[in-house]
Amino acid sequence: MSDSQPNQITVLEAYRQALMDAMTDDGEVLVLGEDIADPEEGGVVGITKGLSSKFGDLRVRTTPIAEEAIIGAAIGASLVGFKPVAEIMLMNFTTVAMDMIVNHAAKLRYMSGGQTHCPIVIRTMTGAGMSTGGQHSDYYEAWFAHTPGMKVVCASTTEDAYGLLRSAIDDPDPVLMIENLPIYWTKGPAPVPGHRVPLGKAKVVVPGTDLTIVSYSRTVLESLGALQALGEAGISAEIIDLRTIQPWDQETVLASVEKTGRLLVAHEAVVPFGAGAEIAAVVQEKLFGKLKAPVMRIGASFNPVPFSKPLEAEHITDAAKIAKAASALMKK
Amino acid sequence: MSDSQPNQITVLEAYRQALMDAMTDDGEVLVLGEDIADPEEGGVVGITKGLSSKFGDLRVRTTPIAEEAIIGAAIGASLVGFKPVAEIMLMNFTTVAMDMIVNHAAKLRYMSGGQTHCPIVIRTMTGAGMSTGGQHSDYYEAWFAHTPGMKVVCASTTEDAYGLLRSAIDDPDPVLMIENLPIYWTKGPAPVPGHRVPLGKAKVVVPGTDLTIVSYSRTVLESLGALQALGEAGISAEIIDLRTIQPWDQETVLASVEKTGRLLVAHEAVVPFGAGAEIAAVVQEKLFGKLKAPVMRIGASFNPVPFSKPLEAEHITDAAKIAKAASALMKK
Amino acid sequence: MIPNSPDGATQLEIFKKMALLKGNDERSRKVISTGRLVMPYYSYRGQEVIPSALAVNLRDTDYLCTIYRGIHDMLAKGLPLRDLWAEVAGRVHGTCKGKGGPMHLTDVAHGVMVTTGIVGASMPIANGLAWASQLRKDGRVAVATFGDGASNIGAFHEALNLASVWKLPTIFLCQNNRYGEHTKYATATGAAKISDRAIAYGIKGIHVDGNDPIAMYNAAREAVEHARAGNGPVLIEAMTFRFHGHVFGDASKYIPKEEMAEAIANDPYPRFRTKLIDDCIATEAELAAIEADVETRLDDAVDYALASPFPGLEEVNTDVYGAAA
Amino acid sequence: MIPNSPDGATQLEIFKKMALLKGNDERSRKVISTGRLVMPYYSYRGQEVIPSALAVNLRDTDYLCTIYRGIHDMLAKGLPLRDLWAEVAGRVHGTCKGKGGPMHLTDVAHGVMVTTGIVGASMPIANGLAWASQLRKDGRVAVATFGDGASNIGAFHEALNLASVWKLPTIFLCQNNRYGEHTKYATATGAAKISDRAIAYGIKGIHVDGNDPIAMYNAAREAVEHARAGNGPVLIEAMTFRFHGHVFGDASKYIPKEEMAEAIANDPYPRFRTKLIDDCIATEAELAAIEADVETRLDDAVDYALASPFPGLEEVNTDVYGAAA
Ligand SMILES: Cc1ncc(C[n+]2csc(CCOP(=O)(O)OP(=O)(O)O)c2C)c(N)n1
Ligand SMILES: Cc1ncc(C[n+]2csc(CCOP(=O)(O)OP(=O)(O)O)c2C)c(N)n1
Ligand SMILES: [Mg+2]
Ligand SMILES: [Mg+2]
Repeated sequence: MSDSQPNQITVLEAYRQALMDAMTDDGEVLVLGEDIADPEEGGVVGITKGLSSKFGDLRVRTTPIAEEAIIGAAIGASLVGFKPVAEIMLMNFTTVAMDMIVNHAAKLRYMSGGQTHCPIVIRTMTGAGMSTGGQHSDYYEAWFAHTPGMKVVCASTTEDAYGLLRSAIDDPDPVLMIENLPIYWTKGPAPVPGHRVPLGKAKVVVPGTDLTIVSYSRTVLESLGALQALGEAGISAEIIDLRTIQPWDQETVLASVEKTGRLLVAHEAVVPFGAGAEIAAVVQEKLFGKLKAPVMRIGASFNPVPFSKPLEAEHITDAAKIAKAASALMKK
Repeated sequence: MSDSQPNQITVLEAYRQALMDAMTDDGEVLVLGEDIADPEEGGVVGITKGLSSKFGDLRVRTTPIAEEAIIGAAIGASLVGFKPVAEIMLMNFTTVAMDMIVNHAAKLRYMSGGQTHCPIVIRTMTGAGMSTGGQHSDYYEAWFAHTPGMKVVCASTTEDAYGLLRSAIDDPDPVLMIENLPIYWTKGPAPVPGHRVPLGKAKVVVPGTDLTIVSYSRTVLESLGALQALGEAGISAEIIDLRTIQPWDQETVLASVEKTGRLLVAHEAVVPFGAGAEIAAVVQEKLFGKLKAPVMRIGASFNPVPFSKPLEAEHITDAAKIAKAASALMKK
Repeated sequence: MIPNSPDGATQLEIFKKMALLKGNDERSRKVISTGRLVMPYYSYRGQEVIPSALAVNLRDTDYLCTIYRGIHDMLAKGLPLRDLWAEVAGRVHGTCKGKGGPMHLTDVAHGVMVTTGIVGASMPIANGLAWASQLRKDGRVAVATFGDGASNIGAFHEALNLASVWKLPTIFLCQNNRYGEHTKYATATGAAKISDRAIAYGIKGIHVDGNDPIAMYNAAREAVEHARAGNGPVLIEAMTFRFHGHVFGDASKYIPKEEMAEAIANDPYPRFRTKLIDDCIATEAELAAIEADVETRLDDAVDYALASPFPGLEEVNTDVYGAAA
Repeated sequence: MIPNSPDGATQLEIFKKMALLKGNDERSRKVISTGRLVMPYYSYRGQEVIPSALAVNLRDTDYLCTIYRGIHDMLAKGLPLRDLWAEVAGRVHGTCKGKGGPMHLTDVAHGVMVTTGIVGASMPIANGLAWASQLRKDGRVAVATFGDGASNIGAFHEALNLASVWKLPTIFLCQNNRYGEHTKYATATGAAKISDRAIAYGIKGIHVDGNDPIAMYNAAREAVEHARAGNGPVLIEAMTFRFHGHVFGDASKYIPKEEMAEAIANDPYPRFRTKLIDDCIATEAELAAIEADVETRLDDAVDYALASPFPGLEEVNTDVYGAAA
């Protein structure tokens, strides 16, 4: 498929290309995770296909089903100069490795007074919409963004998938890269080899004047999907892809909201205590008196992800719900 | 010590009394955790002292150091009618059991369509100030409050320690009870046996007119400690102890802020993506246009807890910093 | 091991369950491939003997904690076909009102207490159910099923050790189908035999051919009697194979052709079927009737499921919390 | 086991380390009880033989991941006294600028890579260091020390299994002091011997009297040679005892008086000291001189630490992130 259109590749291929190029450019980049080597078909969705054949099975290593051991091995190797990219197949499985991530990867630089640090990348996929039910599609970005020492990134395009992963691998600190599963097979321009997208920089995807919609990961595409309905309602929305959740780009968001006076934060995670709360809290503080309406948030309904298709659809933050929330915000 | 003053007991004794009374009143209440039985001295700080001698070593059970096994055992027994109170010694160790708590305890009611549920209580202690460094004193309440199916409570007095724990044990859902270690030995009135403090209800500890300070756990005591300085500055602060973080008492908080027009949220956890963000996000929405100043937040500095005494003191949210932040908020 | 084999009636019971399981798996893959249903489906075809030979040793009141690849375990335990199908179809008449789906079935009436999609998680929870039996002295056992790959995760270790020191009536049933997703046993597992890991906990360990109904029956019986008698937990490693890859759609390219061919040539279902006839336990006609009956019940269950309504949208955020006391 | 015992010089080396460790522990408890320093302190008194006999088999470049009860491990590995004391005093001249403290010391120069306060966490991380050695073919080994109680947590299982299938040069050194906090070995641990758990991973397991310097030396040497030669990981269970409770202030009421008395009667330090004299490896005067030297160095280190400044308050939120590339 990737060659059906010239210079078009899938998001999945962009991640693979980033790993390929990073391993080629830097012999200290390592990849580990469940099923990721070629004898295991290069991962359950094939993102790491070809890596072990090209770089050898010491640098690209399939692991047992043992997330604590996976992150522990990544941490240890990173302490002495390697740059491991560890795959935790699904975000719900990061729960098994929380001690290694939160108590160790995120803290060793600080607790050692800067003697050591953990330049690891943790790649994990998630996202509702595949009928996988309650334990396979949660978004926990808010947990990790609340953890000093961690960085958290999400891509919604082929170029950001490539550029953010390259920057995450370059970064001297632990970076959690949250990949949305349902959009792996969407296509976009093939990234320029070596291209980097700086961490901490948001992107204004569509400029607008009436309100700002800040989102990330798949929800950016849903926000874009809301544009037509909003346009028909005569609403000009500025769409911002946050791209990095920790540290997030306050400058770009504040500049936009100062201009529009209205902000809707949209993400796939449930709303209460979610990442949207931090953005709302900062914006209401920094732009106090300058807002035309309260900062509003939209996210998945506050429950585990249901299996039943109609319920799953009702649960997800989709274009229609975003359009509705944005219109409601305009009336405030 | 507990009898040095009539009807005065420590917070630690209040928790113990709650467990004693709950186990006496209900044969299905169980207690498990590391070192908790009497041969192991009833816990590292003695909260469960006396329970196993009184109720037997099948109902009060010391476990191996295995937090996943501890929460798993609590979940399993709860599915068939028991009410296990599981102790995870320190909050940082909940990271080992996140899968059991988040993917299972919090979700089984939903995923089973209501056929089963998990009436468990997870007691855990934490809190900076004891020179225990980076892995023994974090506050993660925001993670669990972001998890549908979970409830989260914190007490700052002997009566709330007793009453909230009794209510948590009665509750049909998994409740995380976060206990502050440094205040275990502070004293207060002995709770009335059987007393319950309803989950989801905040308490106005001190009424005031100029601004509202919402906090919980040890930070309530720090907020009270700020009162004198504030009074001297002619500032009348209303102090609210949130007591339950999930679900939190919007009604009480909104009524107070509507009155004062100013809100400072103070907690021990780090600020970014912390529980204060949710409170700020809701208040700025519900009271848009009615606030005299932006909702402000104060919490620990954004770093792991340092060991060195002066740094630890600098890190913590104490009375002086709260007073300073409240005064600054009055000038906004 | 108890040498003698179960009587004819019991063997026929085991076969009946195997026929139900096999028929249900074939029907499931058919219904998915024809697009009538969309669900993540983890075929257990080839593993039917294990839960069938176990279940005839269990009571309805015994507890089961199983996994995403666990529909065979549940059906053998007694989960009704209609409830199963309505659930995997996401309908309101499903055991979980359609909220759980194929990876999260629960059926308290038949002791199916938890179905988890998290590798290893069935084990710590089963201990809690076993603890409940121990407290109530009701003689129930709790069975946790899991795979070979799951024996490498921390939860396995913590659960077996706790069961040992608490002397819990937990039966840890490892269905070793030689692969964990795309990864071979030896690539992931340091132990020569998973049953050897019982030594690490000072508990009883049993290694058995999980494709041999007689051997599996005896192993299960020995384990259940051991646990029920209060002698503590048992780890069973039952050797088997899965014929249709990890999840529906997986072409199993990581499995050598010969290995797959040899496994299918040793399909335990026809082998046991022939044995029952050879041993004059049942006639070809009787077995054919059993299989025909399974098809009839499956027709009914699938029609029932597809005719059953979806849950109302208001169900999306109910069953999150109960009503506080 | 290699039967022959180390030469006199090596035995004296081991004793020197033991003297340093014992002196440091006694000084630490003194400094805390006299209120000169406030810190959570996990005495290792009684466990000095293990790291001392190990360390003489290690190189500076070998890696160590240890735990809250690990100051003996670090000193034996080469952590300088002044850096240690400045750190536990929370001063800027400490190895971690005072930010880590007694539970989180790091000293890269001597291979002290991680000190964790989380039970079990030393093991998965040591694997990563061992992986680095394997990649660089630099012949380094990674040692993870931990206690008996830690052998029951999931991280132990995951780490030993990974080390086995990856054939890593990791040495898992369990210091079995019979108690985990207030809990007896048998209350928490299902295995007859923790070293038996090596069977669960198909790796080499060694059970040794960790209070016998000769036996411990041979066990450590065998393990280090095995791992360095690329033969994979080793699990050592070294039997020992802690004399002063779990943490400073713990009166050890959960330990039967006789058990404590017997353990102290068998204090390995005086035993080894006498042996060295009896075997004419050193004279009383020489050993006394070693011990006197330790006291002098401790006087110096404590004074240095207490004279060293606290970190500036601006340090509170530095070292959280590095400078992005
Ligand atoms: C903690 C966790 N990690 C990874 C996964 C993804 N996953 C699902 S099934 C599976 C393989 C399990 O293999 P095995 O235990 O042998 O069971 P089988 O599927 O072969 O029956 C993996 C890795 C998961 N569900 N949970
Ligand atoms: C995951 C985790 N759970 C609980 C604790 C609390 N804790 C600290 S030390 C300890 C006992 C450890 O015993 P053992 O492994 O035998 O080591 P020892 O202290 O005896 O040297 C416990 C339970 C912890 N630090 N980490
Ligand atoms: Mg398998
Ligand atoms: Mg110990």
